[in-house]
Amino acid sequence: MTAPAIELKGISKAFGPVQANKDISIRVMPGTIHGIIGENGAGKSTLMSILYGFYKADKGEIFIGGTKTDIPDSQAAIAAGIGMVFQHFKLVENFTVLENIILGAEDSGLLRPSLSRARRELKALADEYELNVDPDAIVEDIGVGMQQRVEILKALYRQADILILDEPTGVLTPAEADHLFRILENLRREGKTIILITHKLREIMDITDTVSVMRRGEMTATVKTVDTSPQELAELMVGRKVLLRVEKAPARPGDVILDVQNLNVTDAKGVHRVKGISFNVRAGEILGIAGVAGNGQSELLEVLGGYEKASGKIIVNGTPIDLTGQKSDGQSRRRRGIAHVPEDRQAEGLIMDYAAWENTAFGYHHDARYRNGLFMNNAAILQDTTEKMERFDVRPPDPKLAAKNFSGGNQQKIVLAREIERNPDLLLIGQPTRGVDIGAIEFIHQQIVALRDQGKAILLVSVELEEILALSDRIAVMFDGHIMGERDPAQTDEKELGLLMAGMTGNPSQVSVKDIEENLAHAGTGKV
Amino acid sequence: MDVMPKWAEVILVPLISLLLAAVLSALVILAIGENPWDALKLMVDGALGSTYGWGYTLYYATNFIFTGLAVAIAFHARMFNIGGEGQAVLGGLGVALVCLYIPFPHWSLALITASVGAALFGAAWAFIPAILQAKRGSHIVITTIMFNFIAAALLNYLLVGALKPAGSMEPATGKFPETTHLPSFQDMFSFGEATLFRGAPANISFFVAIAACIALWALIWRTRLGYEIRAYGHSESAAKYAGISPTKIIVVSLLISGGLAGMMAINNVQGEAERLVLNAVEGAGFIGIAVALMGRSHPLGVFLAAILFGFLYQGGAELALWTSIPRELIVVIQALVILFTGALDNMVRMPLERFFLSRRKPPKPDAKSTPAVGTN
Amino acid sequence: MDLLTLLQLLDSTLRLATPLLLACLAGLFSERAGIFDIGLEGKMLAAAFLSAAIAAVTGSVWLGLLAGIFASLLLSAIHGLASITFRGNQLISGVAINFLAAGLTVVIAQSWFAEGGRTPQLAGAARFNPITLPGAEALRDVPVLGPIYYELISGHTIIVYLALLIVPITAWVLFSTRFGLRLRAVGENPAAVDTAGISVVGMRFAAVAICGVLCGIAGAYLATALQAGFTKDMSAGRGYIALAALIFAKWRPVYCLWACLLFGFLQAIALRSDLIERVLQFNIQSQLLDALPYILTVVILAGFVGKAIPPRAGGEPYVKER
Amino acid sequence: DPAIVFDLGGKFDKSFNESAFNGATRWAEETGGTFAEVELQSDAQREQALRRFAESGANPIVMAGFSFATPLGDVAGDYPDTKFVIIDAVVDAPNVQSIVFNEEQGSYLVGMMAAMASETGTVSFVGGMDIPLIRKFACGYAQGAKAANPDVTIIANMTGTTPAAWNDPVKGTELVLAQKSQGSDVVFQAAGGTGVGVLQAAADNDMLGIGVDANQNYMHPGSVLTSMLKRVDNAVYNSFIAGEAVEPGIQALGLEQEGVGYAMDEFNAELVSADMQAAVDAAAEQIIAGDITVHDYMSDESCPALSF
Ligand SMILES: Nc1ncnc2c1ncn2[C@@H]1O[C@H](COP(=O)(O)OP(=O)(O)OP(=O)(O)O)[C@@H](O)[C@H]1O
Ligand SMILES: Nc1ncnc2c1ncn2[C@@H]1O[C@H](COP(=O)(O)OP(=O)(O)OP(=O)(O)O)[C@@H](O)[C@H]1O
Ligand SMILES: [Mg+2]
Ligand SMILES: [Mg+2]
Repeated sequence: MTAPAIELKGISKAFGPVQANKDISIRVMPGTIHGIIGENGAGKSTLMSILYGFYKADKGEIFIGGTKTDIPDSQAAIAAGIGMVFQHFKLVENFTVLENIILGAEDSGLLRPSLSRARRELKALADEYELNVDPDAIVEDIGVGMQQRVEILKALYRQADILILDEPTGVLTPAEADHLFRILENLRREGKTIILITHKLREIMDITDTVSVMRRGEMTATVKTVDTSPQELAELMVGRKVLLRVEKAPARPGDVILDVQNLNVTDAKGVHRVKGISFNVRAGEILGIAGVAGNGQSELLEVLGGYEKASGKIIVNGTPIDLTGQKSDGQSRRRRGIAHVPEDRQAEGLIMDYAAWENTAFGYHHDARYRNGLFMNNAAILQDTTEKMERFDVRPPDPKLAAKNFSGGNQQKIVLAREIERNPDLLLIGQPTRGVDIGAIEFIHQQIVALRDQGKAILLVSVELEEILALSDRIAVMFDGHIMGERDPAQTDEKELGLLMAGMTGNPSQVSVKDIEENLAHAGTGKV
Repeated sequence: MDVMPKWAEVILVPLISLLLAAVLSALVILAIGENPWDALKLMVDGALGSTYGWGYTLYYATNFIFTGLAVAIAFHARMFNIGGEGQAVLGGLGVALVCLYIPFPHWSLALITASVGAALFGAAWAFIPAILQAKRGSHIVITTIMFNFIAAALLNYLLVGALKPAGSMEPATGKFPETTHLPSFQDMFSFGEATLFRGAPANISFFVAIAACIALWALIWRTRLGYEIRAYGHSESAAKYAGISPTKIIVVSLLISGGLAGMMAINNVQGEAERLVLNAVEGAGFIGIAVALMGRSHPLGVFLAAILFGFLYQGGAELALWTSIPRELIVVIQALVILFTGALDNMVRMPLERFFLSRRKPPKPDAKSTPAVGTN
Repeated sequence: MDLLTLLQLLDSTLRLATPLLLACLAGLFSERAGIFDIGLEGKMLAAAFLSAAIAAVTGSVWLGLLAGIFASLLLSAIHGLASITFRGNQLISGVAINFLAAGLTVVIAQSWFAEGGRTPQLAGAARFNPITLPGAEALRDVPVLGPIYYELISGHTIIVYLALLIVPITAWVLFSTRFGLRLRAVGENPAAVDTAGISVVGMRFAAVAICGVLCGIAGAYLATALQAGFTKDMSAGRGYIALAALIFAKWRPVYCLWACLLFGFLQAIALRSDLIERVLQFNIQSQLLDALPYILTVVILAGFVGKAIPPRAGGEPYVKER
Repeated sequence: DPAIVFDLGGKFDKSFNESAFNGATRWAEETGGTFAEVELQSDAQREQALRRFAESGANPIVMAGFSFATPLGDVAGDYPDTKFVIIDAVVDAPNVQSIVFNEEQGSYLVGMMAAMASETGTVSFVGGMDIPLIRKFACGYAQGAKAANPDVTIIANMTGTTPAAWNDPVKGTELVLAQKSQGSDVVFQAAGGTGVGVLQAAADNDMLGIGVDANQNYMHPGSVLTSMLKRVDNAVYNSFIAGEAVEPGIQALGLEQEGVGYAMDEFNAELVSADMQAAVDAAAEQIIAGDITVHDYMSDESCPALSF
């Protein structure tokens, strides 16, 4: 029997008080694709970063090709033939592709010979694996999909036999993801070993040979993919039976609450992010906005939330709002009945060092009921928080605990409680369930639907197509700052939406990956 | 979860850092051939052994309270105002103009007006760096350093020119009129025969400084503005989301900061020198950094740290007077305090965190977690 | 203004620009690697002191130079420890280093030499003396070029030529070598460097050490070439001006040269207010001239003269695990 | 015991303060007495130092430098039983003796020597901080130079306008180089610590320097033409000798009282010819006799021989 390409034994790792990995063991046979699946925060990235020498494990052993190998740093991992594409790319943004490729793998003290060799090899690799990139492009000028290619090429250039990909499809359109999977299959055929981290069950089922499931820092199971089902994997991930569908009645749309006309947004760097879009949201309906991250959805939310400037027209409840940033800001939007659950609760929705009660007033601290002349009415806020925490089942129900000490799901509940309880006319909600376990997802989805049923207008932005499909009453797809089209969720599918996400309309079967690639590269979508 | 209990973070870390600074300072004294213990005794005696010593200690402390608060409020907005020096210089200018050109019937009016003048001038000097930071992203640290130099040049220009009385050899304004002179501790606390604080420069500004501590505490922890400043300091992106204007916070917090730094001038310019001289600030703007760092940006902490530095200053002056230890030793101590409490605090914190982590009880079994299902 | 006066002015510019240039390039290495350094001033000062002290004691300026570099390296090590190892605040560390140098130099000088915080005057081999370049005397009388060669180009101390030489070397190291690539990368995205199998800590310490060496030379130049001994606070804000020049130069080596020459020129002209008056027919306040580098820096920082974008990871400690 | 407070340059500044220090040590050596001393490190310490000494019972308290005028004015009244001696400034109080020097007279003499020693016909002056006292030096120097050579060109520069100008040798050096490029070959400095750089630069550039306050001829033998002596040492010595009995009031020390003069010793013997010395000595006698009056800049803030 051949030795496993990788064997981890008893790996444990704590970040301060957080036990990210607990006594994890895993074996991956050469020439296979091994999936690792788990909730956000389960410890997948941590485990792989340990294998790649980025973090040092507190305990445990690593065997590569059957021999015990010490991997104190990434240098050692590279020497052992391991390459890793991180969830958040590790590229020097203002270097060229070529410079990024050779960084750390230079041949000699002088750059010139390394660069010319790398240029030659890059061409060979590109041809072999259909991984075309312009070697002289500056990394920050190319799209995320391209950047991911650079990361893969970096690993291949270092002659990796073992390739780790951490959630590679999060930034890709479905078609791009398909292309990536074809490349991975090619690599497997050549005998390379691949570890694929994802939390998308479908991807696991499609491509992996074996799959490991992680939950709360522990490895709960490793099974052959053919022997399992999505339902079973989901249960292993969460630890109990889960409902994968949202129950909801048909929408009864009312008046137009939000009317956006010819909206344009240019970001601080001068990049045109939102390009003349128009849409509306009615009372009692959920408009879902789908799209690959970085296609202008975030900017759209920021403008609606009142913290970016824009041009065009936004009409709420029949009255236009000022977009120049002069007369209207986040505060006045709130007074106009717009509530906003931001995409990133840790960076935006909460002050992590503030206690829960302080966070409950966040954004509403000028409200009359939280105010006491110049001062804040802390007693009133505390009281309010206690009630909200109870209604939303926030655990632990301690209003004086700092936000950073709540788990991801509970943090999101604090934000939701604050925004929903405002009884807004319009709720903006971005990535409502990112980093939240399935139990909490159910709860959050129910709250959103309940709000809709109270006749509120809801604008939902999510990169999770499943979530969009499950919640929305109408779906708009954004690509490169445009709205590619609107679809009725009952009459569309992921394939069609995926194509729109890549900026294309038409018959899915006639579009080639090459076209999609070109389109995306052209869009230069930038941010992850 | 917080690794360390709050008291450890707030008290233990700065205290150990301070201790390290003290040990190193003692080594320096030893290295130049003096006895650190004797030096300490001399310092304690000179700074705290008499009302005269206290009069100096509290005088210096008053300066440092103002500049320490100035740095602290900026720290709350995550701004590093190292321009306290220049702002205090300008504050002095404000005080001088008020005292020289407005006839006052009584010192109390002079104090109020001069405080406003000092705060306005100090704030004005912070305004340009603030607005450049807010609107154009120019790094506040660099611009405030530059403004320190520019302030020095400006004051120099005025004191050898327009503000210098004819025939005077010094670059200084003339004496302020009698009615602007503030009551010193000697005036305030001498009863009958007993003359306390004789000749010491501590004056009523000390109480203004205490009032400033209390006001700043209320501002930071009780008002909506303070809430916004702290929120911005913790997370700029979150502040933007909440509709808190970064421009407003940066500008307002630095105006307050500059104003506080400027207000130091009521102590040293109006209270002590009673005229404006070059270099009246004597580095107090920089001491403010050490004071704010040690005081963990809390007004009470700033107050205590300022007293400590007042002691170091007065004790150091006594050392310099009576031994061959140069006064620069104080600068060394100041540097070590900044180094250990500001830049090297992780050196203290990391082992402490490990200590507290190891002493923690094992976590209660998580209610949500269920036993692992099937391993291979 | 006649040629000779102009040459004298430029000559003085070159002398005064040299410490700025060395410190500026020192800052360049450090900041390109992501370590902001407002402690240039302190390092220069410490180096000035120890170089003068050792030169005075041994009579050898070269030993002095080594000692100066050593002193500066010591402070660099503290800065590295604080900002790299213990991930402290780089600005605060820099401030502390400046104070440490300002205090310690005087304390030690006083206890060592008892001359009021000064070192003894240096003479002869304890100083860097001007070198006359070959042919300078002979060519002296050739019109125009002769005086330029004799007055301006020849007759500086070796450090001046060294500083000028370090400019192209820096550019070459930064942009044409492996070390330079990694150094720039670590200032832009240390995680990229780390995952490429290069030690971030190692690279940053290397950069900080180079910074120390260059600051050491700058300080030694102050005390043993420009001056003949150490005096209290003799760096006189040059570290900050170098920092300003670095921003002005947008962290590029050749621009650093021009920026430092400009600031050196401003310093030189501030010494010759008579010339300004003669040429411009009106008087400029000397205080304004003194403040000009600082005002210029603010204007540049405000982005009115092209935006200066610092290395992206600059000022941030590289934190892998919270 | 008597006490002395030195100004910011410190007692080893090789000029003013050092001269004062020498006077005090001479007294200590001769009488076997002891004295308290302090070197100031900041402006704020002035008053503190005076009070500390007064409180500790020192008497008299001598302070070297005009910057003490204002603090002494504040302090003197609080300690009526203590005698204070201030050098270089006048403070009007019943327990204060003010000692001033006729620097213009000494400067006149070295100005003559400079003009006679110059081969280029251009001589120069580097002052420290631009204050009337230093202009007084420059003015006397210019008058002397003009007297020895009516065609002489005189260049005068001040280092700065703040106390920092007393301690800026770099600038001193650059000023000398600038003056050299304008033809000067003899430079007189009255610039405190800056002067160290001035003399150094003169020596480095084949010029002659002229020292100030103390005898600085030894600093660069063969390159320092002479030094304008200002006998601060004598002033301190005499005050210490007088002890508690120093007389309040103003004392002006000129050539006649040997308060000022020029220095001759083995270090400059070869630089000063017998003719030069004779001419200078003759001028000195005439000044003492009142045949020559040297204009004092501070009397009317103007100078007949030099425009600033
Ligand atoms: N550098 C770090 N410092 C401190 N804690 C960390 C660090 N990285 C991760 N953690 C914590 O460790 C736990 C596991 O994180 P990890 O990134 O491995 O999860 P993951 O399974 O990859 O999740 P995701 O699906 O969100 O990528 C989380 O609680 C996280 O907050
Ligand atoms: N970066 C971090 N630093 C400190 N503590 C953290 C960090 N990340 C997570 N934690 C702590 O770890 C615990 C688990 O956090 P995590 O977000 O992984 O929870 P979770 O298991 O995903 O729960 P939920 O289902 O509610 O999202 C929380 O109690 C939190 O306090
Ligand atoms: Mg992950
Ligand atoms: Mg979670």
